[in-house]
Amino acid sequence: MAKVKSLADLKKMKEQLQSKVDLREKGEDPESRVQVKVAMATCGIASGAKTVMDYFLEELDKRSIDAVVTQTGCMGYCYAEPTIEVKLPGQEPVVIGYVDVKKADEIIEKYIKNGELVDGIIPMNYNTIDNQ
Amino acid sequence: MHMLVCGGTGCRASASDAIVETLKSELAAKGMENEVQVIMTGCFGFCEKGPIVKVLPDNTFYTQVTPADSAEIVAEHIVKGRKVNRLLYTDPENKQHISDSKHMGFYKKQLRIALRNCGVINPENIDEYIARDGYQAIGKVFEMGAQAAIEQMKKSGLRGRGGGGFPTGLKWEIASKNHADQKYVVCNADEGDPGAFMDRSILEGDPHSVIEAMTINGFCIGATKGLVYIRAEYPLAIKRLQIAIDQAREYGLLGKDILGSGFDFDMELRYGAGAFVCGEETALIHSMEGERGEPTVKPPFPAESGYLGKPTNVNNVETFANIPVIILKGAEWFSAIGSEKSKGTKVFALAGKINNVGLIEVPMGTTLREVIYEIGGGIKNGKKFKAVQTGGPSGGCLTEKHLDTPIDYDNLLAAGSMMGSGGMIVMDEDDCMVSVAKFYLDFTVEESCGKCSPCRIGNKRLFELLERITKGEGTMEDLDRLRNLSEVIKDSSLCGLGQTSPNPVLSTLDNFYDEYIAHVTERKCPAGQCKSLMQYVVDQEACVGCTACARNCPVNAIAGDRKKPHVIDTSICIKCGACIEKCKFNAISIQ
Amino acid sequence: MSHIKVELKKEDVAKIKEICKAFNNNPGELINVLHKAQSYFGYLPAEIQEVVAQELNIPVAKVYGVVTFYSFFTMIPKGQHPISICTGTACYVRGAEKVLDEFKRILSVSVGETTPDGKFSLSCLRCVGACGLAPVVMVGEKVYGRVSPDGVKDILKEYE
Amino acid sequence: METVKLTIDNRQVEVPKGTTVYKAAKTLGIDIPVLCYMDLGDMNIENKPGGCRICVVEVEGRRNLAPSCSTTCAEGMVVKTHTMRVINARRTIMELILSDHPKDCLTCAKSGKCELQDMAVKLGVRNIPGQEYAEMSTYKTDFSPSIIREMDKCIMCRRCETMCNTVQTVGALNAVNRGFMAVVAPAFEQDLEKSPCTYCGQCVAVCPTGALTEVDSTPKVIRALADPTKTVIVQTAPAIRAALGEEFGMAPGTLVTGKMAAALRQIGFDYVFDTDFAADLTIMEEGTELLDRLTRHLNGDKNVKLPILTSCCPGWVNFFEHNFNDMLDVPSSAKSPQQMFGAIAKTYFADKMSVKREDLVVVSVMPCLAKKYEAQRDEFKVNGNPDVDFSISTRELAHLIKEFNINFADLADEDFDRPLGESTGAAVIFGATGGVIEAAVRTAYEVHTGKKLPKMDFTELRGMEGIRSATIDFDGLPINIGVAHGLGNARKLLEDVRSGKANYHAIEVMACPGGCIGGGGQPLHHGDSSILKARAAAIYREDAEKPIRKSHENPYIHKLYEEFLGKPMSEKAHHLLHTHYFDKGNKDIYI
Repeated sequence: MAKVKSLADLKKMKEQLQSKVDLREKGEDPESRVQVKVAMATCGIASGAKTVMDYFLEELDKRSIDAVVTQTGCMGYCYAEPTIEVKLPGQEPVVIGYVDVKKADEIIEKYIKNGELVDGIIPMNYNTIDNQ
Repeated sequence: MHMLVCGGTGCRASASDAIVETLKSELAAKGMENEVQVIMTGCFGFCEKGPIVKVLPDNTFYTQVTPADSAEIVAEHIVKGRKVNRLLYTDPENKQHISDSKHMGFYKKQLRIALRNCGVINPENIDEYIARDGYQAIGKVFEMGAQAAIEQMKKSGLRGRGGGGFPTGLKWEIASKNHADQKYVVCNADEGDPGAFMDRSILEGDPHSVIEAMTINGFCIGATKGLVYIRAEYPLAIKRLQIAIDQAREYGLLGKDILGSGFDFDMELRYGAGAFVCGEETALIHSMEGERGEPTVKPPFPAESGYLGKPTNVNNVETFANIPVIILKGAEWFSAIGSEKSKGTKVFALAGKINNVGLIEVPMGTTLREVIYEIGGGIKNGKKFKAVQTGGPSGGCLTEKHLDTPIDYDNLLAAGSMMGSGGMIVMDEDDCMVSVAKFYLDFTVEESCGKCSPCRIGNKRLFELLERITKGEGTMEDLDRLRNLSEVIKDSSLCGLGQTSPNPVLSTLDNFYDEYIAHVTERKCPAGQCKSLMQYVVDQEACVGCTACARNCPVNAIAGDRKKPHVIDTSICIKCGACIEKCKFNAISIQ
Repeated sequence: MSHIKVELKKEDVAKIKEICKAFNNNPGELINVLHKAQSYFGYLPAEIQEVVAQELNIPVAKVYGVVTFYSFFTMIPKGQHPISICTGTACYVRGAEKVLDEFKRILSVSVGETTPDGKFSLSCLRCVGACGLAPVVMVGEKVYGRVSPDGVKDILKEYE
Repeated sequence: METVKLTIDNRQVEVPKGTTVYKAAKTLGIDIPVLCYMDLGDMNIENKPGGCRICVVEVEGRRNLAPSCSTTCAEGMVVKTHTMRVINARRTIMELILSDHPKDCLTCAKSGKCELQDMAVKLGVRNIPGQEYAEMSTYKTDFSPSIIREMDKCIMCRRCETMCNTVQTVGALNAVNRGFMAVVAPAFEQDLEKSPCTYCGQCVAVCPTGALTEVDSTPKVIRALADPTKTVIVQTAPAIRAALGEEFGMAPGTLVTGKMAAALRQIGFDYVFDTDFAADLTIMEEGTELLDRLTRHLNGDKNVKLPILTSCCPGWVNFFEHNFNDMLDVPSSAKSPQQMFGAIAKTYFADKMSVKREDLVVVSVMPCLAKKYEAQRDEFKVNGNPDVDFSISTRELAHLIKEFNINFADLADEDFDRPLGESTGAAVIFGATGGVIEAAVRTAYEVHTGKKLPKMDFTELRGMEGIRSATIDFDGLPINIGVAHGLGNARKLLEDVRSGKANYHAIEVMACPGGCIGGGGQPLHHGDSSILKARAAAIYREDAEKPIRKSHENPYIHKLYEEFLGKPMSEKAHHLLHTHYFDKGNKDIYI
C-alpha cells in the first residue's frame, strides 16, 4: 500500500471509499450484497459472537447467499449480546440482539431470504453526528 | 408490512405482550396475518411514552398504546391506510402530531460522538475509518496550525473525560508552552473502575480515532512521540490498537512527514499491570518508567515534568476520541451540545439492576432519570429504584432526589459524587447501602498504593468500621468517626485516589443515614443484605411441610416432620439462602 | 510471601536474557519485561526476578517491589484452569460474592490459591467489561455469564 | 535571585523562588511538624515523599490540604499552619499512624529518641479510637548480624529507602507490596543477610521509629565483664570521642576523649585502649603497600594494580564485594583498624599479659554497625575465637554508661592505657572523610621522599563534598588522590576507575556520609548536617593538639614492629594484619 502523501490524497481516497460504500448502501450497485456486521467487542465475544460470526460466514456461503460478513465494535446493547446488524440492499440496517446459532438460522431464512423481520430487533435509540 | 411492538421491560410491564396478541388476532380476523408481521423488539429507549408500536415501512410511531387500541390501529392504519392521530407522538412544543419517526430523532436521548464509529466500522480496517472522514482532522490541523488548533480545543469547552474534568485545551496550551528537546503525548487507557468499560469499547471499536487524536495532540504541543498506557487485561483492545497503529504506519499516517506536513509522530504501547492508582497521571508516568505506580506531589505537573522528566500531556481514551470530530465540525458545533460548563457528550457504562445494561452516550445535561428510565429501560424485575452510583470508587451514591439533576461535572460534584470515568451502576431496594460503601472501600483498600498514611491506614479503618456496622457491632460513635475519618482522608491524601475514596461513604451517610442508623441501633439491615443481621424464618402458616428446604440445607439447620411446618435453628443456620430458593411456597423469609 | 524454590534451566535463563535484550536491557522497560516473562513462564518466581534484575542492572529488591505492586504479576503458578471471578461493581450487585463463596466452598481454596492437585486456581478480577452478563466468571479464556451459585458445579464439571 | 512573597499565618515573608512552604515558615520561626521529611542539606540528601501528611497546611484557594514539605511557595500564596481543619487532620492522621503501630514504647529500643513518640506528644494524642478492633500490619522480625528490622513499627516514611538507594546505591531495601501491607523490605521479604546490604547502618541512622535498630551487644559485654576468668579490654574508634557527648546533652563537637576513657574504666574494663593505635598501624601497612605498588608501577610492572583503595571501612568492603567483584584485587589488603587491633591484642598483647586467647575478651566501641558484622567474619577468627569479640556502637556505649549510673559530665579526664592506647593525630582523623588518606599521605610522603613534610594539614583532602580529588606533590612526583564518602559517591568514582575515565593512585572511601563521624552507630543527627560538621571540626582539633601527628612516629608502633612484627608487610604482618576479599556479587544463582 502506497503512503498517503497529502491531505488531498487522503480526501480523494475518502471519496473513493465513500462512494463504494454508498453504492453498496443505496442498493444502486447491481452487485450489491447483503451485509452482516457482528459486534465483536469483549462482551460480544464473551457471549458467543465469534460462534455467531463463524456460523454466518459458513451458512451464507453454504446457502449461496452473496453477503459480506464483517466484525465491528461494541454497539452498546450489552444486555442483548451477541448483537448483529443486518443490512439488505436498499434498506435501512436492522440490529438484532440475543443472537445465537438458532436465531442466526432464523435470521437467514426469514429476514435475509424473505425480508421478514424477526423478534428481537433492537430499534436504534441514538442520534449520530452524521445527521447533525 | 411489519408492526414492531416494543418488548423492552418497561413496555412489557404495561402490557405489550397483550398488544402483540390482540394485534395478531385482529390481523387474523382481517385475514392479513400473512401480509403483516407482528414483531416484538428490544427497547426503543422511549419508555416514558410506552408501550410503543411502530409500523413499517412508513415509520409510523404510536405511543402509549393499549391492547384496546390494537383493533383501531389494524382497522384504520393497516386496512384503510389512515393513521390513528390520537396515538401519534405529540410534540410538546408545538402540539403537532408527528407521524414519521424519522422526523422525531429528538426523542432519542443519546448522541454518539465519541462512539460515532463503534459498532459501525470494522475496527481492523483503516479504509472504513478513512471512508468516514478518518484522518481528515489531522490534515485540517496541519493547515490551520498548532496555535489555531489549540484555540479550537479551548473554545470547544472539552473537559477531560477521565474523571477530573480539567479543560483539555488549557492542558494542551500549558504543555505547548513548556520548551524541551522532547515531549510526549500519553493516552491513559488504564481504565480501572470496576464496572466501567467505555475506553475499552472505544479502543476495540474505533482505535484509529485515538491514534489520530494523539497525532493532533502531538502536533499541537510539539511532541513526536505518543505512548498508550493500556491495561494488560484488555487483550482485544491491545490487538486492535496494534493493528491500527501498523495500518496507520503503512499508510504514512504515523511516522515521518505525515501528509507531507513535515511533522513526525509515532507511538507505542505500554502495559499496565493491574493497579487502579495508575489512572492517576503521575502514577501512570512512574509505571511507564518501570517503577512502582506511586503518585507524586503535584506540582510539578506532567505538562512541566512528566515521562522521563519531559513535558507530557496525558488525556484519556474518551477525551481523545472526541477530538477529531471537534476539529472537523468546529468548536462551535461541539460547544452547542451539552450544558453550560460541561460541553459535548459523555459515555457511560450503564450497569447494575437495570434492564438495558449497555454503553450509552448522552449529551451533558441529560438527567439521571432519562438515562435510567428512558435509555436504561428502568429497574430490573420491576423493583424499586434506590440509588445510582457514578464515578466508581471515587464517586458517590445518588438517590431519588437527584434523578432530575442534569448530569455534568459540576452538578455531580455538588451532589456529592463525581463524573469519574463513566461507570454508572444502578441499585434497587435489595441493595444495602452500607454494604455498597463497604464494597467500594474494600476496593480502595486493595488498590491504595500505600504511600500516604491517610489512604493507606485510613481507608483500612473506614473499611473496618463499615464491617462492624454491617455485622451489627457498630455504635453511634462509629458513625461520627466514619464521617470525621472520611473528611480527613479526603482533605489530606496525596492523590486523587485517597482524595475521593471516602465519597461512597460520605454520600451514603448523607443520603442513607437512616439505613446506617438501622444497622447500628436496631441491628437490622433494611435491605436484607447483611448476613449477620439476617434471620431466616419459616412462616408456619405458609409451610406445607414439603421438606425441600430441609433436604437442601447444607448444614441441616432445618427440622420438621413431613407435611408439618418446619423450623430453622438460627444457631446453626449459615444464611446461605438455599432454602429460600428451594421453597416453592414462599414460606421462608428473611427478618 | 511464600516461596517455591525453582531451579531454572539453562534455556530458561537464556530466554529471560533474550526478553531483556529485546527491550535493550532498559530498566525503564521493567514492566514490559515482566509481562513478557510472565506470559512465557506463567508466573514470576524469585529466580526469574533475580535474572531480570541482573540483566537490567537494577537491584532485585526493586524488581520485587514492582512485582508486588501490580496485581497482574504473580509469584505463584496458576492452576491448569485458572478461575477468575469478576468482582466489579456490576457483578457485585448481581451477586458475584455468592458465586465466589460457592467456588471457595467446592474447591476448598481461598482467593489467590491453587488446589493441591494444581488443577484450579482461584482469583478475583475487576471488571472484564462484560457487565451485561453479570455476574461473570472466567475459566482460562472462556467467559461464563449470568452465573448463579447453583451453576458453579456445572462449570467445574466441564473441566473434570 | 528571583523571590516570591507569601503570607504564612498572617505574616508576610519573601523567599527565594523554589523554596518550600515548610522552609519558608521556618524563616518566620514557625515550626511545622514533619515526620517523613528529612533534609541533609549540605549533602544534597532530601527525602520528601509527601507521604506521612503530618505537615499539611491550609493554602487559600486549594480544595485540599497541602503538604508543606513538598509544596513550593508561589507568589501571593496565603498559608495557614494551624487552623482547626489542619489541627484535626494532623491529629487524626497521627491517630491513624499509631493505630498501625505497636504500643510497646516502654521497652522499645528507640524509646526516648523516637520521632513518632515525640510527635504523638506534640500533637497531644491521648487515645487511639477504635484500636481494639483495628487490624495491625505485621511482618516477621529480621535479625541480621548488625541490624534488627522490626517492620511492624515502620511508618513508611521511606527515609531508609532513600538512604539505601539514592544515597548509598546499595539497593537492599525497596518499598514492597501495596496498600495496607506496603512496607520497606529486601527482595522477597527475606532477611537482610540474604540481601546486598552492607550494614552501613544509614537506614538505622535515619529511621524515625524503632523499625530499624542495631543489634544490642551490651548484655554480652556485661556478662563478660562479670566473668572473673576473663580479661576484658576495650578499644574506641576515633569518631566516638567527637560524638558521645551528645548522648549526655553536650553540644555537638564536644570532645570527650578523657571522660570516655574514665567511664570505660569505671564500667570495669581491665584495659582501656584506643583503636587509634591500630589506625597508626593501618597506615604503616597500607602506606607501605601503596608505596610498594607505586614503586613497582613506576618501574613499569604491568601486573600492579592502581589505584589502591582504602579498606578500613567494613561497609565499603561489603559494598565492593557485592558490586565490584571484578576488582577484588584493587583494594588494599590491609585489615581495618578494628581487626588489626583485635589481631594484635589476641597475640602480642595476650602474650605480653600471659592471658590465653580464649580468656581475653576484646570489645570495640565503633560509630558503625557494619563493624558488628566485620567482627563476626570467619576469616577474623582463630579456631572459632574471634579477634574482636563484641562490637558496640556509640549509642550502645552511652546506654552502658547510663546503665552503670556514671555521671558522665562530671568525670575527670583520664588517659588510655599503654601500649595499645597510644596514638597520633594521623590516627584521630580516620574518623572524618578524607582523614585516612591524609594520614597515609603524611607517612607515605616522608617514607618515599625521605624528607620532612613541609606542612601537616592537607586541607585539600578535607570537606563535605561527596567526591573530592587532589594532586599531592611527592617532591616532584605528582600523586593523584581521590576521596569519596557515601557509597553512592564511591560507586560513581569506582565506575570511573573501572572504565578508565579516572586516573588515581590512591582512593579513600568511607561508606557513610561524612565518614565515621556520620556512621550508622553514632548518636542520631536527625538529619541535621551541622552536627556532622561540628564532629569533624572536633576531630581535626584533636589532631592539631596531638604532640605526634604522623603514624610512623608513634613510639609504640615502632616498639610493636621491633618486638613482634619485624617490618611492615613482613610475613608475620601479612598473616596478622592483612586479609582477602570474597565475591558476594550475583553468584551464578541459576543451574
